[in-house]
Amino acid sequence: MSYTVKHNISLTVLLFALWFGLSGLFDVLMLSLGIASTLLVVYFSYRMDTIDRQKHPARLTLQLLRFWLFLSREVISANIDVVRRIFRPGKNISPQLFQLPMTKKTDLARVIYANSITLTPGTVCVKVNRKAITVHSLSKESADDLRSGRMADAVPEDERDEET
Amino acid sequence: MKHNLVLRFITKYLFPVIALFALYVQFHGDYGPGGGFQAGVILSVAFILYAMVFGMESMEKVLPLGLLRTLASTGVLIYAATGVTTLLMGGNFLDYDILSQLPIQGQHIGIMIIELGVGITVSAVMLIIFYAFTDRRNYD
Amino acid sequence: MIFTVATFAILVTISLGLARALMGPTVYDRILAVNMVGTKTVLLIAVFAVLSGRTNMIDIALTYALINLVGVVAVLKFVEQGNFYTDGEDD
Amino acid sequence: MIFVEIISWIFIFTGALLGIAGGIGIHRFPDFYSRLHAVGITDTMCAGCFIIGLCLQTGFTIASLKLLLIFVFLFFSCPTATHALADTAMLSGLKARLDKEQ
Repeated sequence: MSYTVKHNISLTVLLFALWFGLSGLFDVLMLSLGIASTLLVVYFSYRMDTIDRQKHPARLTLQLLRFWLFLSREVISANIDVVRRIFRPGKNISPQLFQLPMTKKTDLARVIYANSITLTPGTVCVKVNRKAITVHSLSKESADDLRSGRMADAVPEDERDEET
Repeated sequence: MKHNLVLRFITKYLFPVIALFALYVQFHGDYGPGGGFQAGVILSVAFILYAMVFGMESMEKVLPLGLLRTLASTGVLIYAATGVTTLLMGGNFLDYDILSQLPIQGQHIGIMIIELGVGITVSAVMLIIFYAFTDRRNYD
Repeated sequence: MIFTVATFAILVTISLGLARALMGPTVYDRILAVNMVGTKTVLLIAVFAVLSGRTNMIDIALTYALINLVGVVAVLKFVEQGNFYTDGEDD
Repeated sequence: MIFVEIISWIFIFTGALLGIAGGIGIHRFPDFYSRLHAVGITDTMCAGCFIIGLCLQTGFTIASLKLLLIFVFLFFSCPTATHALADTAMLSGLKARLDKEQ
């Protein structure tokens, strides 16, 4: 109960901030229309949450910020690697398809993990479930890098998310 | 698509953003590109994404077809009622200047109400068309 | 000047993507190419909006960035199931 | 002021080159699954460089905020689309061409 209330309040605040960023008008009319729109959207999303029984937490932590910095560094280095492979003549890739054990316990951390694997060029997450994650990688080096678990350790996980 | 965990998650985050953006386009028609028709289409796209990922059964619980039919006609009624109101207040049909003391403000209010009606009708009709596409009785 | 270069580069990328969409051996290659063309279109609209000074047009790029995913999901669902009314298997 | 211009030009030029590299990549790689990686370039760093360059051009206004929002949305939706594509292709039984000597 209290979790749902907290979730809806944070969603409302985030959506109103988004409205304000998009509109940038200080009109009384526009602000009240913004509040009405936000409440309408939150109502529909609450209805959907109760119908399909899936709630998704919206939390911004310092950990997530640090993870984004880590991820952007990874993405840049992986980009340079893939661009080099595109322009290297002859046989330039050695594709691999392999499974990694899923070490994350909450769905949110699983999704962040899968999406950051996909976001890094050179590795694409093909399948995710509770036990394992199947990855297609462009080269043996990036596969070994994923196997070392550096990415998995960097993904932030909050055990409280499980109480949904 | 329901088996895909990532898609389900991202849909849950993306739906409020697309819907709010649609409402932003709805109400900022006179400051930038946009207006009732575009906003209605974007809003219905948000619901169509939800329907495709979570299946039609959940979608029909969120927005039943009967409610959509009511909304589609409500939009037209808003449009017509605005016209009749201006007629009753002594102007022509859809003569916005009458709606307020200042003609400019009257036009502002009038266009906003008209666009609201257009947006409601367009999004409801788009969703009705989508429901007709997914109706299994017409196939098989 | 730089905007001409940027627009030209984006158009070259779009034509390469369209060539893949026409050639693509499997249907998934075609969807992949169309997805890429969508991303480049967002960038093209953004570059054009800043170039011409009509920054209101960035809203259109924003719309396209949000809607691109929906198109890909719709085509994928249709390719996978052949219709829109079944949900697909549960996990 | 000219300093900011030059930095923004460098970013846009890098983005343009990366975009063309990704476009060449989807023609050079042999099968569907490796082409996904080439599209990954145009989705991440190419878009990022363009957006940063354009933000420097517009300065600190509401337009640059919207450009950053475009980047954030691409950041969420592009990997999702790629993952959904790969997942569906794998489910439909499309085989990946893998390296022989592992």
